[in-house]
Amino acid sequence: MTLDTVDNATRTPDVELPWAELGLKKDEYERVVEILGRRPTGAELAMYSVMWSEHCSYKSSKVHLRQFGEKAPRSDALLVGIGENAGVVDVGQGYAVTFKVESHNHPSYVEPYQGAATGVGGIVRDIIAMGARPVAVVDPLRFGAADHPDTKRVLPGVVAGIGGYGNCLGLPNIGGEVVFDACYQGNPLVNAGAIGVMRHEDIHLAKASGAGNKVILYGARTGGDGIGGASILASETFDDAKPSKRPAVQVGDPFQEKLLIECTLEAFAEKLVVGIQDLGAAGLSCATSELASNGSGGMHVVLDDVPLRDSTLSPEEILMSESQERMCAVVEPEKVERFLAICEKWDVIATVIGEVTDGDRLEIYWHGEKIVDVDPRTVAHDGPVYERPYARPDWQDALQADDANKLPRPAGGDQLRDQVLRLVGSPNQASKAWITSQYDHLVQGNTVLAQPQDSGMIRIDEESGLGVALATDGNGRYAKLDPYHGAQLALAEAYRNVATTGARPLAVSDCLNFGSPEDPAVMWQFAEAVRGLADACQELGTPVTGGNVSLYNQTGEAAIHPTPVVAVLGVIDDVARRTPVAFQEEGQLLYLLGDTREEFGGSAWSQVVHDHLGGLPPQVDLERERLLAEILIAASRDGMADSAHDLSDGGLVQAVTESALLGGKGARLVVPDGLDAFTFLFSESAGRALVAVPRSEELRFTDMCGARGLPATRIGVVDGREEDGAVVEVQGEFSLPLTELRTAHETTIPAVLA
Amino acid sequence: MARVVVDVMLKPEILDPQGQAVQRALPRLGFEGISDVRQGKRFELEVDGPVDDAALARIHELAETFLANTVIENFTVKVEEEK
Amino acid sequence: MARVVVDVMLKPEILDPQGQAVQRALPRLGFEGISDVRQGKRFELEVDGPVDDAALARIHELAETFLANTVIENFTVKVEEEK
Amino acid sequence: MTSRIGVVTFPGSLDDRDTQRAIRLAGAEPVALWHKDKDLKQVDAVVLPGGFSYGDYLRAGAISRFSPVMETIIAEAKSGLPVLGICNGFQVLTEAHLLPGAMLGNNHLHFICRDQKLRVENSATAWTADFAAGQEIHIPLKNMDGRYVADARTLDMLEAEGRVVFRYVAGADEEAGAVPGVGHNPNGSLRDIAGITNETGSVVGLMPHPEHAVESLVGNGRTDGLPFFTSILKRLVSA
Ligand SMILES: Nc1ncnc2c1ncn2[C@@H]1O[C@H](COP(=O)(O)OP(=O)(O)O)[C@@H](O)[C@H]1O
Ligand SMILES: [Mg+2]
Repeated sequence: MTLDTVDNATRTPDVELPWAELGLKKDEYERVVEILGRRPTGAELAMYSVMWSEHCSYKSSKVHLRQFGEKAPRSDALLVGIGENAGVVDVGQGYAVTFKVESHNHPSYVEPYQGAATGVGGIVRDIIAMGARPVAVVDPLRFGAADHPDTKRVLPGVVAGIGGYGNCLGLPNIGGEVVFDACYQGNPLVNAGAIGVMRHEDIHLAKASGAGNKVILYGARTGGDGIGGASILASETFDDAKPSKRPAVQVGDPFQEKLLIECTLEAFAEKLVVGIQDLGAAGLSCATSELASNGSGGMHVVLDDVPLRDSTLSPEEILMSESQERMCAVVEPEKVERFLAICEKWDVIATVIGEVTDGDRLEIYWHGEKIVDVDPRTVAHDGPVYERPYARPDWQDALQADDANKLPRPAGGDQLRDQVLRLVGSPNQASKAWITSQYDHLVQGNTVLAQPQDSGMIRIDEESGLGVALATDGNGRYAKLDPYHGAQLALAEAYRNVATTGARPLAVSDCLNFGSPEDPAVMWQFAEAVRGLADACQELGTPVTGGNVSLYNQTGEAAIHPTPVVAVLGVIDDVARRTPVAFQEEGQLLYLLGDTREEFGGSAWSQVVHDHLGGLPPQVDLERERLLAEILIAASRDGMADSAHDLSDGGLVQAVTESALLGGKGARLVVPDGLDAFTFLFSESAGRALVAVPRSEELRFTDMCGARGLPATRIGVVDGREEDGAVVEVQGEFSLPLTELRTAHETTIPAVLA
Repeated sequence: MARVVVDVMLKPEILDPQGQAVQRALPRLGFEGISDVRQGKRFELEVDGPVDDAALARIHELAETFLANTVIENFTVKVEEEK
Repeated sequence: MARVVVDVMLKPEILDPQGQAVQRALPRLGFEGISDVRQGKRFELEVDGPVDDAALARIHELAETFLANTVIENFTVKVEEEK
Repeated sequence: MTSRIGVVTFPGSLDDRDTQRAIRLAGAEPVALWHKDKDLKQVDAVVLPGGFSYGDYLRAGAISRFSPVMETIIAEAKSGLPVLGICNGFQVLTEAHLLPGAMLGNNHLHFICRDQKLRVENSATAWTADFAAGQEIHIPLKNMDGRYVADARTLDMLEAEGRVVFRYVAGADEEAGAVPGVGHNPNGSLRDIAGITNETGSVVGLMPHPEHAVESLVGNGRTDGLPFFTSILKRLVSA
């Protein structure tokens, strides 16, 4: 086998390379040739092909994502914005917080446990790469229909994988979502998010500066993981004797990652690191080209020094390997010894594989020969950008015209009662305790709120009580009906969830899960969702700090519902003031904040009772969301609300049920004037919350709402304890014992998965 | 009644964190000279009736579709001697 | 180099929920006629040098003190044929 | 000078910091111990914290048990050093044969994290003197391998000698079905055993996590776990 060196490539311009097999288009390959002024070497081709893939280059989405920057609201809180591993937000008292959500959808379908586990591993490395100690994870999930046999295969594995990895890392899982819908059959969505905390001065960026600084690869050895493409290069073009089948799925080693976290944080604490990058998709190709292109100089790498798990790997494969649990640090020469000592302390393998150079080239050597000589910017940043055609699908009008408000409604108390039970016991609305009890939400000892609260909340300073809150939301049904407003509703809901617990929303991350960008209808959904989200972030004053795009979530012609998942991060000055979901005390007054309209398009009710999806999603009023949030935060801060729950899918009755069951206390409700019982209970109008107000605070609370112009309607009272036979009663309509509600709400998921 | 054993091992190219952890612990325990450890699963199936080719074929299918995930694992099926 | 295999199984009197879960799933998958399933661990050790009696004795000790917990598990040690 | 209580950090320990915090809240001085050091830094007692040391690979606790620090701890424990093993620490103690029996995977095969009700069966150990015998407490439980097993003779012996320190009992949480399909015994432990002690009551191991029940704002929101740490503190101060 001849090594395809740079010299060789220059000498043999006519050698055919398998660019198509590596996923490059003809014009993309020609661009590479043009950039280099010669044909690429095999190693160069490997690098360009992975880095220019959809996954790494965002080539279909880039033109749209720009809006997040262009429309970014001015925010003093934003310390690091889009483009880094994760955004960083100032939360006061010298603390900064970084958070991000990513997808690991396809691998989780192929190998649910490992796919989901390595998803958690990847997002956590993004957080440590910013210099932060990870403090919590969240996991927004979507599966096919609850009763589909494949869901029984995928869901338990995904949940066990997320738990298996996160629990072992010692990261409390504080929230997420579980949604079932036939549209995700064959395309489950496994999104994982993480939050990290650091001091301002500890922020680290992925860049390699300072000629002579060493590039250190540390963590797991490099194996043949996830390099299906590169093996084509290795086997078919250059060496037929090699095993051509390399695994597409990686196995995670959470123990190794835990060591990686500890030794990275120790190196940060001793200020040993100039720049740092995690190795995720595209492995070393990505880490070296991004570090080099974000820094001021070039980089010289000796690939022979990479510790291998499999000695038969070719240089192309080493560059493309997606072996997990690896990081790359840039360290000044005099600090290398100390850095290596820390790695040794933690039993982490660390190797100097190169150094930062004066020039502006990324040069990679193998067996003493130069096999890569590129401008790293062309690899990392100058990937192709597509203006994919998009068009509002022709079925959109018909879908919206199929008005859910016209569906037959329950007549009388008995039917209402029956539909309430069906709703709260439906897979999407049922308790997810079977799932979330497999996650450690307590580890690190700072979890103030975790599932099933409206948002997770972590104390970050024991002295002052400073804390952060995080909620993730997304409603693919709303987004299918109207992607622009659906994305805004996802943001509004996460924003509301954060505020409901008493935290002030500060910033946004997102994970945009869509079908194929080559379908103009999907591309339209994507464009609309991004536009909607960017507009809404601008209006709410919460910048997007980063995110992730997952495309091609489709089987044949059938794409998933457009599913923008939005994470909102908030801050609370004193976590002792947080507001929980559970009813606390009997006799407290229940207030419904916001306006309730006849809005059933995309609702849980329309799905559960009529298996229907049509009409328009609830109206979006961001000004109202902001006002509601201010009221909820003030109520929490000033002790006016002992519990609060936002209203979202399932409407009021869902919120009352959850607050009642969590608190073990019943509620007596009265349908307010001007509303019918059905709309009161099931409407999904946005911008609403349920608040339990101590009687002594009622006047202060209603005065505040009145003065600010937020409708606040007294709808009932917390009444009775579960052990004494408490009920949820809607006066004049029906009464439901808590025990019956509990059975409906809590037995569904275990039964489905048994 | 006969016993059929299905051994499931991670494919050689797949990372085996458990086996690695075991191997790394060996020197500390005073065991040298073991250059690699892989850890897998062993299933012992008690089969009613004769283990003929048909039965073995079915167990093979069981291993392929359920006991192992062939994306990352290999397996072998063996009939164990009667005891 | 030779391969030594250590099989570790839970003692028969110890409940094996993993094996049971596999067994319970079998009818759903259309597999009848398997009356019991036990799940254990298989270790493949690559031994440098010859696998003589002394080496085997050491591996036996390794299994007894480390690879198996003899409070709950039994083990066997086998040399695998060279391939 | 107050008592010094060591908390060992193995690679993969997770609740070490939380345990140090609990020790501090109880008024003692936490001392970090490192698995590679044989030196116990003259501590008066040791806690082996929860977590996934060595990823729980092979068996939970099986690799940690051979660490240098454990060599000293095993020797010292045999001559009376008080040791508390929480969750993974309990697993290490059984693997090290400082406590009898073994820990296996939960019978439902899932990780479980929930608030757990326990009955204190023995309030005479070094770590439980501040409880009343028969007292019922709520302590968070979170583990994958929490199923305590031993042969019948060992179990009978433990019962006869009063060495079962904690038992799982039914609480509101599981009656309410928070983890459906799992009854009051969260992992299939024989005889509902949640924790045991050695012959002298100096070494105690349990699966639930008292260090996550020491503050009203976090953990399970209770302080039922504090007496573990005040018990040992009193014992050490009066000794
Ligand atoms: N996969 C999951 N992991 C962790 N928490 C989850 C998961 N799924 C749902 N939850 C939690 O359950 C609770 C209810 O979820 P959901 O109904 O989606 O909340 P909301 O409607 O308030 O956004 C929330 O606290 C949420 O964080
Ligand atoms: Mg909510």
